[in-house]
Amino acid sequence: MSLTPDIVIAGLLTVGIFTFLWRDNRVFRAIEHLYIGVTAAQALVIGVGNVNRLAVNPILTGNIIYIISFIAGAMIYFNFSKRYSYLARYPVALLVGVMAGLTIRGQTAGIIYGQSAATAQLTLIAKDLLTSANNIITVTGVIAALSYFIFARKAAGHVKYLSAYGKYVIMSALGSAFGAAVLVRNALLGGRMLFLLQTDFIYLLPIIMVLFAIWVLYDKRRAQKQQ
Amino acid sequence: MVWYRRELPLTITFVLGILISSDYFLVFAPLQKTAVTFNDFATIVATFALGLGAASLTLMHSKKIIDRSGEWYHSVLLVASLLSVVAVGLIFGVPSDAFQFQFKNIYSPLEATVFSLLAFYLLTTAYRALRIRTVETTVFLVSALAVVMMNAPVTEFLWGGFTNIGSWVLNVPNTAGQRGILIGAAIGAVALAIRTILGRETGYLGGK
Amino acid sequence: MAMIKEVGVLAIAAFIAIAVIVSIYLVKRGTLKMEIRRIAALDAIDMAIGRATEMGRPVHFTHGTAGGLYAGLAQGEAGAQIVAAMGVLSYVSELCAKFNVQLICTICHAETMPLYTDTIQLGFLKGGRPQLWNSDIVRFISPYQFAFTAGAMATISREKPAANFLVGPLYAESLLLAEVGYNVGAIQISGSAYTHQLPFLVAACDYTLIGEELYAAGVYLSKNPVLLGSIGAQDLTKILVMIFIGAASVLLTMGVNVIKIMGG
Amino acid sequence: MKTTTINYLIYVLIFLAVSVPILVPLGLPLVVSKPTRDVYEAIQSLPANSVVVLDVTYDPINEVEQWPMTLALMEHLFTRPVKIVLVSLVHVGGVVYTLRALNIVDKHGKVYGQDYVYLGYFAGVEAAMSAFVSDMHTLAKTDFYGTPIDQIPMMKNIRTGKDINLFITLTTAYTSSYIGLIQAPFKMPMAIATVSVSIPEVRAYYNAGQVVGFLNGIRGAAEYEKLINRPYWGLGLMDAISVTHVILIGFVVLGNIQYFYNRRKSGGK
Repeated sequence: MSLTPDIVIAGLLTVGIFTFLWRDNRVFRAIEHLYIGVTAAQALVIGVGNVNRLAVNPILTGNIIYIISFIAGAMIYFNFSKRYSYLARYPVALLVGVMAGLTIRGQTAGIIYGQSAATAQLTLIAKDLLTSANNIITVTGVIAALSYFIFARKAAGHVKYLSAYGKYVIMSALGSAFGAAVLVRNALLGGRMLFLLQTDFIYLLPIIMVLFAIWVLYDKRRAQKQQ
Repeated sequence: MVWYRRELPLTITFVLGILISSDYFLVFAPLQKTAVTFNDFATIVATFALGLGAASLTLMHSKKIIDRSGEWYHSVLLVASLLSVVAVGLIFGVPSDAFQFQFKNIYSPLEATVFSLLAFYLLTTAYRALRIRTVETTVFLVSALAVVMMNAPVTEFLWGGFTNIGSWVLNVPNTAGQRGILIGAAIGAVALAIRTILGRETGYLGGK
Repeated sequence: MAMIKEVGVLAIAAFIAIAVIVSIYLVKRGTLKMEIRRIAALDAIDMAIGRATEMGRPVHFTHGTAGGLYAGLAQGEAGAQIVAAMGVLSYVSELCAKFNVQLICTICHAETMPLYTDTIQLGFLKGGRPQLWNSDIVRFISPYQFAFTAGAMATISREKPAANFLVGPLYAESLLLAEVGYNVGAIQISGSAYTHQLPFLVAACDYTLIGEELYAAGVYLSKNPVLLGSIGAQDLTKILVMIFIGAASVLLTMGVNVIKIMGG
Repeated sequence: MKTTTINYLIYVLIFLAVSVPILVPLGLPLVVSKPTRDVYEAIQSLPANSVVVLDVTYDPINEVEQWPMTLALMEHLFTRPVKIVLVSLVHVGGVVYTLRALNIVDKHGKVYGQDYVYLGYFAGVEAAMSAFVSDMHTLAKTDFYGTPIDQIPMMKNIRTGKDINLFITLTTAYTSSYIGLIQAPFKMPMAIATVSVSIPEVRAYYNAGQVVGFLNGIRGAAEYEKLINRPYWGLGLMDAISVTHVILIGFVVLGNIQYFYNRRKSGGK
């Protein structure tokens, strides 16, 4: 490997983002604007392809009904109009309708039914003591965690102790998920550092770090002067 | 309010909500076809919205450039990169080398780098939040440390039991808590969807 | 011809639908009176905006990026959370108008722009200052997750909001935005139904709406007694699920497999 | 200490913790966990001419965790006298990584079409999974390079899930679908190499005996690299990860000491 334009660009951008950890500065902001511009454009280009595939092709092959989607899609631009902005509600109504339908069926089938059935499949007296204890904690834990979400004041008062237990179960679940995340996030950073340190970019790294440091400090002084 | 401002959009939502949800329960070919069509429509409308987004970005930043307000030179960079990538993409196409170059060397490294900032923020948050303040935060702290101890390769040399404790926390209380949150949230989501199609949810045309 | 399948699941969905409609009707008629417990995160909104008023600094609101490129608003889980987040935004914008505080919303889903426009305009109207509305409030950043995150991080660190709302279908950006918000000294109120992001929000924010609390937020904040009825329907469903889980596992221990009998 | 000072201290320490071990490997000890060893043993104990399916299917965002696993598993498989069927069932991204890995690994004289084959990517997620085990020949008319599947010698006797002796998947999510649609119907030995986030779920299958073993994210990759004695990314990052975990524990302890100190100073409030 050598110092190709790919590596130089990617390396500059990587170090530039890291400067945000020091403080917000113009190197970071320039990269941020570049990033936003590039991604918005990318989405647009890929979107044009999708519209072609999903809408234009069916219309051309005689599926006239897809014209509706074209009109609905165009109506969203009325968001900019002061007078006719309500027209932009129609495409949103379509999206929200689809969302409501998907939520009603997906959440009931996959979660409400699926997760309760999975919990109800645990026997409270299993082949050994440890499994029994675990199953009892899981079943009661799910019930208790659910009771934490009871909102009616009177009913919530009746299950005060159960919902306190539920709250601890919830906190334990969230805590363990927090702990598990440390491994993955560090692996991600490791991936970036491998790129910076194991390609030939390592020779440029000191120079760029010094340059960026000078820039950030200059920025800081300028900001202080302005205040 | 006039009917075409509120009632008609709500009717659209209502009809679609019923149609898409019943598609799952009814085996009826024409219904399935209609549901798929409307799913496509949703994707198409959202794709049109990407244009709305790009337009709003361009407008906002063009205004900044014309007014020379604030750091307008950043806006020049944004608009220029937006227009040039759109031009490259539309003229040469997505598989072209030029389009793939920006994808591989600008987009991908930036995405991975912003994501990797989490490694730093996770630690500063842990330093601040994992404290024995109340019983709840203590439970949070102990569970988090149990898993960290299991995942850290060196701790195993101190004591082999860390693995057992960590996996127990992940298997038992974690499962129970996750399921509790999931089931509760799902019930809430379904109720919200029903309020939405009835025009009763504050977040969607219901705030009268 | 048409045939019904998944009867069990259909029964649950139908039960919730009927319960919501009936309970709203009963509250309207006065037969049922619903009082709900306090939700601290939602009560804190007044305090957070009050603080922004005192400090003369803006309020930042975002709903996150889940499904940004794939019609997030039309997706089951993500879309429902966006609509729920609008319930919170409706109240936030009302207060912002009442106290004349600047509101900034950063968004990743372009298709939600009309929804934001509607919600905020109406909120400003309720708060008595409709003239506050301008096109600089709702800032679309990027449909890509981390481009949005970089932009929102920069916005927060530049505008230094006194209150930071991270409510809705947040993905990995949750911790990045919450940490930047903490560094600029904002009071942070968050909420999500994603169990993979809740740990970070709970750790990094002052107040967090967990799961179902988020979906109840719109109703809670609207303080509309009739809508509170539907919360009662949710409670009833939950209690039945709790009973079902408990009974089924006790029966299983005694050798009767309810799930199998039901055909699951 | 001020928050910003502490934050800067943490940032600098993490940078050092991650970059120093990459430049100068510390060689901190690493214990190979049982699930990882089980995957290794499952491959090691396969009799000659067994059929192994390696399903490479993940997106670039998970590259850091799953690419080293891919390489390590493939390296190991090619040293064994088995028939290898490569496929990508969920994410189209798997194609890139399969081809990249095939370019790198030492094939130990194995011949394409006789000892190993790549069938390519199939859309449809769950539909593709069940189609794959019910009849590979119907799902994949040709291999990835366009050769009709009936003309590939090794595929003659490999048709359904019954013919598979070990199924290894490098999936990201969808673990439950793999268990339900592929493992359960054929009681097939299955190993899962996946990202850490999915491990709590996979561990439940492991405990229930549905999965013979699993690799846990970057850690699993490192352990496997140690087992086959071929250090790569995984082991390279392991030192860094060890150190960052220790730093985290240290700062949590420090934070609590500071908290109690401040509380005592302010009069137990």
